[in-house]
Amino acid sequence: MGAINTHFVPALDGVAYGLLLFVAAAGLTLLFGIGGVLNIAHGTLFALGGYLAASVSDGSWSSAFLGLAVATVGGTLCGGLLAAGTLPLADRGHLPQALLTFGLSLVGADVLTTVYGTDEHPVVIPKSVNGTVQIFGHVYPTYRLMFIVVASVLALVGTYVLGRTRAGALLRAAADDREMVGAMGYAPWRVHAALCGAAGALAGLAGGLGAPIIGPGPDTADKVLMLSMVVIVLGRPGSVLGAFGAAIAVGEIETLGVSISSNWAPYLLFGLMAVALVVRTFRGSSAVGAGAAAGAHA
Amino acid sequence: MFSSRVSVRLRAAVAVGAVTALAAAGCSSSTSSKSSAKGNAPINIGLITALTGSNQALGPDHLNGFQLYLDTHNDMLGGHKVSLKVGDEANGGAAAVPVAKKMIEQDHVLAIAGIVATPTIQAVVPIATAAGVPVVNTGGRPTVKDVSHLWTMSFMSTDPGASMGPYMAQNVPGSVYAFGPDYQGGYDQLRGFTDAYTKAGGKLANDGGKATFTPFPNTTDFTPFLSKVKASGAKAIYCFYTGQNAIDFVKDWSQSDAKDIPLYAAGFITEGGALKAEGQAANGIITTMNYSPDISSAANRQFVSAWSQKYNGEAPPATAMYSWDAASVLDQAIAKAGPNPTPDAVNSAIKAMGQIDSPRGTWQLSADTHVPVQKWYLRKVEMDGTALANVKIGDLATIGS
Amino acid sequence: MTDVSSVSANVSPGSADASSVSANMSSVSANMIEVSGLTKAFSGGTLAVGGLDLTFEAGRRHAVIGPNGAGKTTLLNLIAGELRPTAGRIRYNGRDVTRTSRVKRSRLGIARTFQQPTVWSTLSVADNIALAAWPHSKVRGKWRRGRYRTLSEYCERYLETAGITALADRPAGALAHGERRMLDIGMALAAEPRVLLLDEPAAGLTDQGVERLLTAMRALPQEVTVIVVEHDFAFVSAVADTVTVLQDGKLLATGTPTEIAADAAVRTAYLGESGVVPDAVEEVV
Amino acid sequence: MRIPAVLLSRPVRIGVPGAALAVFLLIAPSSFDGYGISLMSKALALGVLAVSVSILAGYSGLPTMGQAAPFLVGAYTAGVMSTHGHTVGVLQLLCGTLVAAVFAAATGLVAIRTRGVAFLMTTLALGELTVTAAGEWRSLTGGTDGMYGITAIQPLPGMAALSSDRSIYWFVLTATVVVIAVVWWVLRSPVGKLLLACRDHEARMRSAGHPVTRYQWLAYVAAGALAGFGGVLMCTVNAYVSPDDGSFSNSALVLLAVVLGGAISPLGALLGAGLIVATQDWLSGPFPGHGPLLLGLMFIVAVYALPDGVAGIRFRVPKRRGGPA
Repeated sequence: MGAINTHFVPALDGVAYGLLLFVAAAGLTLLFGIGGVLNIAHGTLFALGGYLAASVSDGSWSSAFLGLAVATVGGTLCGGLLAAGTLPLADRGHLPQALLTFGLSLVGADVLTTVYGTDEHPVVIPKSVNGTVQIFGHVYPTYRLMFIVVASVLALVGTYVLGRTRAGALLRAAADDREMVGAMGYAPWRVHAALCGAAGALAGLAGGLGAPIIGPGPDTADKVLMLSMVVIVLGRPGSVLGAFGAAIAVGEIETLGVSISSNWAPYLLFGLMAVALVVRTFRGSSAVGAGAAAGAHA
Repeated sequence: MFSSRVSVRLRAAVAVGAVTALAAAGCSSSTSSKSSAKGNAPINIGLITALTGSNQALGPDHLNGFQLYLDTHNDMLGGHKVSLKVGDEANGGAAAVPVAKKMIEQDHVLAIAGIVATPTIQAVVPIATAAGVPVVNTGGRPTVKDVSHLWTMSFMSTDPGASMGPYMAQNVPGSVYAFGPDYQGGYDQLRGFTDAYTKAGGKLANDGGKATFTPFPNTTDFTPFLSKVKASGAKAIYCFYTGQNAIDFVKDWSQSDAKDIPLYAAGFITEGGALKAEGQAANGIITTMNYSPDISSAANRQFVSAWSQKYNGEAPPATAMYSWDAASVLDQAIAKAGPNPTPDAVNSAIKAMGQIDSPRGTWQLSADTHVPVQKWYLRKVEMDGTALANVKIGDLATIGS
Repeated sequence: MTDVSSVSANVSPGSADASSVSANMSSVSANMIEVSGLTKAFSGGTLAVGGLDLTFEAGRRHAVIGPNGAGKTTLLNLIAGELRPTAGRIRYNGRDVTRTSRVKRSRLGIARTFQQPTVWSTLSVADNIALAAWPHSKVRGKWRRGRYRTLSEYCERYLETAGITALADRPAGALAHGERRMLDIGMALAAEPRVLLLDEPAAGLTDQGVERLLTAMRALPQEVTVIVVEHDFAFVSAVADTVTVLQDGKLLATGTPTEIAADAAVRTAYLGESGVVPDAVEEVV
Repeated sequence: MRIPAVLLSRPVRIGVPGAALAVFLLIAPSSFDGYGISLMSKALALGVLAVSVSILAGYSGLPTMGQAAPFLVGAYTAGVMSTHGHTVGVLQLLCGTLVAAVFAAATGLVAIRTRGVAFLMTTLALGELTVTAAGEWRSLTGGTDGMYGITAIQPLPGMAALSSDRSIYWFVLTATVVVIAVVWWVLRSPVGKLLLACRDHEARMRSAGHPVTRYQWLAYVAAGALAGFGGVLMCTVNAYVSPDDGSFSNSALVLLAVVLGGAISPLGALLGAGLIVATQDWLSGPFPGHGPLLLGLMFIVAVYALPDGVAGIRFRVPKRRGGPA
């Protein structure tokens, strides 16, 4: 009972943090898993969303929604820019695109600090969700609780769109065989642009939603990118459910794991990630016989 | 194998690019090496600060404080026009080595000011010392082997904790939970606190009686660390955090089980931009600092009014004041170093300097450690007019040796 | 991708009683490859090979035919060790190799070619052959330049056999499809295998190429066991002395080419009413 | 643009840039000041690291994001030796290389099991763990403040200590030339063909009977040893080591240097590293704080302007395989 009591808040917080990571990583996994673009500038888009949301927030609900809208639109526009930049590289594999987006992230970071300075920008969220609530005798931030709900809804919507709608089916088809989508009468550049735009929108929205937790500052882009990469690699690129599971796992490692073994806190994330990757490769290789393509895509 | 046509062009392009770039570096170095101080000729001063990387939130204040002094003194130090050479230490450490070498070898600076991160001090000071160039340091100060050319304007990393320890041992009715980031500066800060605190009879509430160190820079969520505080029965928290960590820690603390447990900290947790970002969450935090903008002295009024004039009426952070003092110390030292100041002469002049009149009050450099012997103040975050401010509520000890 | 319209050319009507030909034909030669209860199910539930019992005798030329999805390539992959079976055993020369890695199996003397000829594209044709021979050559210290040269010189015979001597210095990535096919075969020969697995070797070859392939196969030492998966029945008739027909991962019939061509069950299942293989959709690699 | 055939012959292709580089490396120090020379030394040390990445990413098809880890191990080995009075440069190079090789041999057992993006992320994780361990193991490494004021080395026993940037440069240059020559010689031997073949088609190598995993592990160990060599040089140049030397950004920048240099060219990797140092440390001098911006612009230009430099690295992603065939 004592242990449960001590670790209750970290465990709950792990869910909130995991969902934040899921929302943050969603755009990256979509673009990488389906579009084949490893977007190193993803964290920059997240930070941009955060800055935009912060700049219009004044504590009213209308400004909060306006902030989310502005963040999403900003993310979408940058996604479009990304689409234009990566389209000529579509036939050249992943590395040129990663290199380009790495360059863009460096340029983007410079632009953001030039515009917004090096201070973290606080987001003023509506009073009714700014406080704390009591859960089983523990104090917990209201916003994070609300975030759990909102992010769960987003996850469900995402799973539905990708799994049950025509657009989702098209995207999944694009992941398997891009030529086939072309054969179905959709210009590849339109699919690519739509993917980049959607990924940018997701990143911007995530930045706006997450800003009260991971406030937009000079470190935000790098941190979000690193954590999102961990999430999508552990969750297998392109898999919504996988990303969801991985995000919750990483969230719990960063909270519950830290709470249980704080001495090992600095090693937890990357240690477990390395173990998970290797174990999975072992399992994958025995199941598929280490075929020509490395690892199977479940 | 090596038979792609484009790779020929590529190879050639890269080769030509690299060669021209480096050759140009050589040319520019040979031209700029002519500059030397003659009469009241302009002098070069280097300033190293974090403009990118994990400390960039702290960097600009170091630059702005120094620049403000120059702005208000006709861009002159010791009667010479100053050309300020700014360099970026990035994440600190090895990245600053070429920056320092450039300042010394190419710009022939009289002194190097600034330096945010302690690894940068360890990397740069040996180089500067070998070249005889004084380093007037405005960030945290670790233990250094050879301090002959290192002059610290801020404090020894252990000082803030050492000033707060005895006070908390006396005034907190029970044990204290201590936090810090797991880098050397964090260890030093917390060591200063725990040594002084336990010596004064206090007891840490942490597991195992040792301060808790959070991974830096990767900790964004302090909730799991804070969840242990209440159960430990601590009556107060003491911590040292700066920049983004400070903001996250304060926000998480204010929304956790521990929110009713008073938060004491080294002053950086509510300095400048951090306080703005924390907002109401920071209200009531008690900090120790060797500066408060509401100190009433002529020097401070001049500094505060110059700062708030330039920066939309804001109160200056302590870091900017250290940098202002660095400029002021250099101003006096260069003036004493004669019409043709050399780095060595400037270093000797700093060494011979007595009492320094500063916005924080008068202080002087310790002969042993070259760190200020100065008074520490107890401050509390309160509403001051329309905005939150670090208001001085008392004096702590004078520290330094 | 392969057009197999020529398949039926040589199928001659034969006697109708061949359907009873069993897999356990009596023979003087040892069983080189023996699979029992071999099963391979892919994720998604497809049963590619289902409980196969087969014997490939030493020194014989076996052909495995069957409609698409019959499990032919999967069978080769299982024998070569590219895939692990879901159930069943594989014996090679009396030794159980079910769990032996493909590297080890290759070293034991099982070599193969691929449906899509795979080569090391940045290396020259000669280097491709030499590297294929490398693990099987007795030359020591091949990582040294001189020894490697010795190996390369020895390997010139395989360039010759495959008819690609003129291309020796070309990067393998620059070869045309047919040339690449011959290189793939040359690489398999260079391993000097005891069992040679050929996955549709004639696909995409010109008539001249097929001729070259036939010559190469006839030139193989008699003791080498060959298992060839092929659509082209003309080719099968020309090289194989035993033909095994698979359907839906199961054994349909085994016999001589003539017997198989005459088999009614085979004709319905595989050759179709018109005698043309329904091969509109090619399997994906 | 057509290039005359004579310019494409092998001696010209390798020889001209090589000769230009050699001439530059030999005569430049006489016109440079200490700063310029130390930048060149830094570029050489980083260049050795880049060559080690080129062995993995270019030759072996293993794009690594954690090669700064063995680099860091080498640098710390040199630092620890210096603080214990072992200041013979050649000895430090040997020990640093050896310790980094042992380190790579151990981490390689883990990393080499994965491929493509998983390899990238595993090496990244191993790199981050190494950096964390370097920061935490304070008794040996001095923690996050690093090891500082490292004593100047003497190249060989009995020789004078290297006291100037210039003498350090000649030591670093000599060491680099020797080690790059060895790497070049090995990669041009049949060993290089083995690695390239594994990169081209790993499955075919296995089918042909080559123990690919062992080759790649050996390549990983060799690359680790080489990175450690570079780390010792970096320690000599900076007289300072801290965990930040092993940071993710160092690994990433070096991978990009290799991409710029054309993936499977040691010379190109060296030049790529030179270009990065020139951009980051020298070109950004007049624009403090905008080094990353300049690097970013360089990468963007490089992607479009140097397509083949980029294409040399295989970057495989797990992809759904076809059903039963």
